[in-house]
Amino acid sequence: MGDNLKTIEAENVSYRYPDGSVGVRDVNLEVYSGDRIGLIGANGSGKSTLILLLSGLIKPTEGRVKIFGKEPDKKNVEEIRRRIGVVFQNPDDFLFNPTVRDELLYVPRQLEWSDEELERVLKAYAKMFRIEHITDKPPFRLSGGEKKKVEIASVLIYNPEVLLLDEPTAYVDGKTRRQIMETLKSFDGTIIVATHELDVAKKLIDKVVLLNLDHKIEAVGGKELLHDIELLERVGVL
Amino acid sequence: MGDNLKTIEAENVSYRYPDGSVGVRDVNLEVYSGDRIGLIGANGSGKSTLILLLSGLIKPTEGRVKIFGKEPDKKNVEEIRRRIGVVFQNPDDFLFNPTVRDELLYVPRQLEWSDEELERVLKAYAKMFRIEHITDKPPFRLSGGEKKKVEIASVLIYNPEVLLLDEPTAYVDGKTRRQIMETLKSFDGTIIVATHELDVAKKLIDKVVLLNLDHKIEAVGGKELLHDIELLERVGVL
Amino acid sequence: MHIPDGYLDLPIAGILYILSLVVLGYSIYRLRDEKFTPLFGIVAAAIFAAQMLNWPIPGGTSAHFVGGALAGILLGPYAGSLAMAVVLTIQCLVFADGGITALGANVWNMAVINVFLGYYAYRAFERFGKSAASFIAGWIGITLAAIFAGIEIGLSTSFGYGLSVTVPVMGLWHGILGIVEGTITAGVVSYIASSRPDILEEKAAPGKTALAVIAAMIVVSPLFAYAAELVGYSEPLENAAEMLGLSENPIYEGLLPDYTVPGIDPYTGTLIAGIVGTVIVLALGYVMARYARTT
Amino acid sequence: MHELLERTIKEASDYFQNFLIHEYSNKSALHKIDGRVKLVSTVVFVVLAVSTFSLSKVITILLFLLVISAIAGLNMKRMFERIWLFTLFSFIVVLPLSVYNPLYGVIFTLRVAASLIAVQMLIMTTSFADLCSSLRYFKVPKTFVSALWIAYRYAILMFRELFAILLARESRRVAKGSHMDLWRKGGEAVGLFFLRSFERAERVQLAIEARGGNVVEYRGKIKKLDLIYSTIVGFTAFWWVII
Ligand SMILES: Nc1ncnc2c1ncn2[C@@H]1O[C@H](COP(=O)(O)OP(=O)(O)OP(=O)(O)O)[C@@H](O)[C@H]1O
Ligand SMILES: Nc1ncnc2c1ncn2[C@@H]1O[C@H](COP(=O)(O)OP(=O)(O)OP(=O)(O)O)[C@@H](O)[C@H]1O
Ligand SMILES: [Mg+2]
Ligand SMILES: [Mg+2]
Repeated sequence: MGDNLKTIEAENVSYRYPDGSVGVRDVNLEVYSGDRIGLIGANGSGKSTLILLLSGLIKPTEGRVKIFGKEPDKKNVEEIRRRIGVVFQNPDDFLFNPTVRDELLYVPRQLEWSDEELERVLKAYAKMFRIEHITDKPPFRLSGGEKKKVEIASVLIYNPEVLLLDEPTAYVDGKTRRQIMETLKSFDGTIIVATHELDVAKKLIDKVVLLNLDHKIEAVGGKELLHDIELLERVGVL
Repeated sequence: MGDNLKTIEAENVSYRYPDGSVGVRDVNLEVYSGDRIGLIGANGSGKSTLILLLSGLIKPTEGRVKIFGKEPDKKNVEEIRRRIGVVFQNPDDFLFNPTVRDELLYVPRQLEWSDEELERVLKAYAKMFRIEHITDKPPFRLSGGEKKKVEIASVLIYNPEVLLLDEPTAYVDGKTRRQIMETLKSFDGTIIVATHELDVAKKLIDKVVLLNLDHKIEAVGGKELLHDIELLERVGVL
Repeated sequence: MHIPDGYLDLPIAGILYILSLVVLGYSIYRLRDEKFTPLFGIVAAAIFAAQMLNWPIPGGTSAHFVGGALAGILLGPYAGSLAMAVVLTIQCLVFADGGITALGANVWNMAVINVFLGYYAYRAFERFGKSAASFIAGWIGITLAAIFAGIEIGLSTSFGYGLSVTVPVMGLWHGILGIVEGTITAGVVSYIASSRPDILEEKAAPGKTALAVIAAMIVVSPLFAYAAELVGYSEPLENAAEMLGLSENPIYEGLLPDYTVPGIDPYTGTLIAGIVGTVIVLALGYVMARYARTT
Repeated sequence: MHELLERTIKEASDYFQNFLIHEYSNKSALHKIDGRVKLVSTVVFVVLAVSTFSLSKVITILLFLLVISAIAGLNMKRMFERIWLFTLFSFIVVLPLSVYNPLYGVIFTLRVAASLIAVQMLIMTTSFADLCSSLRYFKVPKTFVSALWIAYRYAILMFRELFAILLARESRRVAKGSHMDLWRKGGEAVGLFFLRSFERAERVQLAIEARGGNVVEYRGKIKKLDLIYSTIVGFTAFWWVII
């Protein structure tokens, strides 16, 4: 594949949190446009950290991350934000607007969509995630799963090219899970998803990045890795 | 069964949040000692609210909840807390101690267990949940799944008679999930668990309380309810 | 220490608005390229929360933790004064704590005097240890801010007490409360120094000229307030009304010819005017409420 | 004592977190009026209220404000709940003077009450986001408005965190603690709370950045309803002048 199709590239990336804990260690990864990658690993292996690194929201303490061929800086940050959507693991860290409506329209308003357009997408996504009845509530007054739904909806709504999803199906009910899976399957951009639900992963992805308890990449491969019980047990996933 | 075996009893319980949103409506429920109840319902149906009500942590706005035969009040509140363990849906709402060690030992210290005893249980539970390496970290600096593990461990550690668990298996990896399931299966008290993972529920419970989108109880019954696809679809669970 | 609406004469309130805007404007100018850190938000939020505990003091306004010095120490004088100004604005617009017309004065006392003074007191005494320095900063900041608040309300004729009451009352109470303020300031600063020392790194200080100007403004602000009081001694709106000759020749005489009917005294006239006005407002309000329902 | 303290803080944090988010179960006519119009009207009302000591003018403004609020459908009981404290407080503050000059005490207190009502009419009907965008419209610098926005958001976050912590403590309080604990652990708990909120705020900041940073801008036009309201405000000012 040509270099121009590389969406995100991590070179020898390590990240240490301010208190000295290691988030990830020595990660090398190339993400090509159209990839559907599953980040799999035990608790604390570094999936969420890696998602934040790949989105350019935090800077590696060692190595570098290139997004769309460039290291993120002040000049291209807006473009990156427009093209990459990130769903955080914990919706409480993510939702900050006064109402669900404002939450959903946060990015579309910045993109200066017309009022009719705003109304239209708001309606469509609220309907899709069955949150019409709570659009006037403040997000922190919602149930756990409602928060997650709002979070996912407010990223999908502006249709980014690359989706970085951290546990998109945790806390949500079966019906919503099916809805999310369908939406993601018909999404035609790049997807990187961190999840513990292997059946979700199996349905969605075509490439697996397996992190081990040393915060390093243990293996990269196709879906068949998810059937390698011995390997999965070794890294603490099963 | 005799009245003396009723662990928790809800009579016409409704709860409205301060902003006027309905949490649950008209709930009547009897929990007997040794029951294993699954609270099943779509997002926003009221499972978490019901858990808080049944634990006596919030007071119903209508109706009443009796725990161990009495309405919770100042005199018996410590005893109730001692005998009922609550795992919150969101571990961030649960963890407040300076370190994981303090978190785990929060209740045992209040119970004035001996120092050796404290060391012993700390070690045992840290090992069981594979969190030995993080016992000195502040809980708010953990990964999502690590938080959930610490949360569950700090409730199990003091061995309450009744466990109220809100989504105990969300965010945790496969290995931990197995560990949790085993521990809960061999637990010999009363369990009430709210979950979206029907396979978890099927393995663990013997009674189902199904909440609908009107925040009312739609059905109470045995495990077979979880196979009633038509019913589950109607309440938005599938 | 928040001055509510109705305590200050408008000219004084006005002059303090201008003074505050100058300093705040300069702070914002200095901060123009900087991003707000979460620290800014959390310090502002924490001070906001801590200020909610307050109690009234007769002869003055109210007493509570202010936190201006703390904001100055943690954020530097510019971001610190902005944080305090923001807190005061939220309190005014969300809790009705501190008046809208008095906002300028409140910003002047708590976001300028308290922050800049607290910050420099801290810097000046830092070599004696962080705790001691922040205690002094907290104490002196709140006490002086309170004295200035006392001067402002004391000069105002709307507020029945004179300077001889307001200044000692405000100064004394806050001098005592300042001990608590100082202790808390010292406690927070030393906790942060031990757990996240990076937060306490040297903050950009104003240039010498800017500092001298701000200091001079603080010193002469009571004179400005005094001058403003002299100029606009009686109330401007009433002046305007008088100038238009309205008071001597009320318009409602024309609107309400009945008023001139002999035998009805001025009080009854006013009463009738009040009733008529209320009826008109009622009618207009009714139209509004009806119309609102249709939209 | 320490339990009482904890309970009080818990109730307070719950109260503030609810208070800060303006929720409108029943919307009044004033809710529909443009934030900018309401902001200007509030200033007009307050200035009218505090720039006179004429009893008839003060009563006029007070009466008009009450009439407008009531007919617009504001919850008058809640309004009263929100203003009585500061009103009483002002009354107490000037009480020593009122002994010699009762009329002064009455007028002073009524002026304060009228200003408080005027401000409450704004607060009870306008969301904070609306206020911010109105301030932007009046050319208040962006830096200041973003700072307002951030402080407000984090204040909610902190009260929420505080409430969660206290509920969690309650869920595991199995013995009555000692008073000494409060002093030994109290300071540490406050510091920890600060740190935890701060790090949470850092993560929320990432979320804000992930979606393009801070924005507070105004959109929306003045509607006919706003003109009707402006007329009412204008009329109030007019009557205040002539009475
Ligand atoms: N703090 C709150 N303030 C106001 N309303 C709330 C609050 N928490 C929850 N609610 C509302 O109460 C209802 C029940 O919420 P609850 O959290 O009990 O649902 P749940 O069944 O646990 O959902 P989930 O599966 O998403 O966790 C929902 O409609 C929700 O929007
Ligand atoms: N804010 C933080 N400060 C310090 N260390 C942290 C912080 N967040 C995470 N860590 C540590 O970094 C490591 C990686 O955490 P990360 O959240 O990336 O794991 P994860 O793979 O997403 O786990 P999970 O499946 O539980 O979500 C863990 O060891 C964790 O303890
Ligand atoms: Mg994670
Ligand atoms: Mg829930």
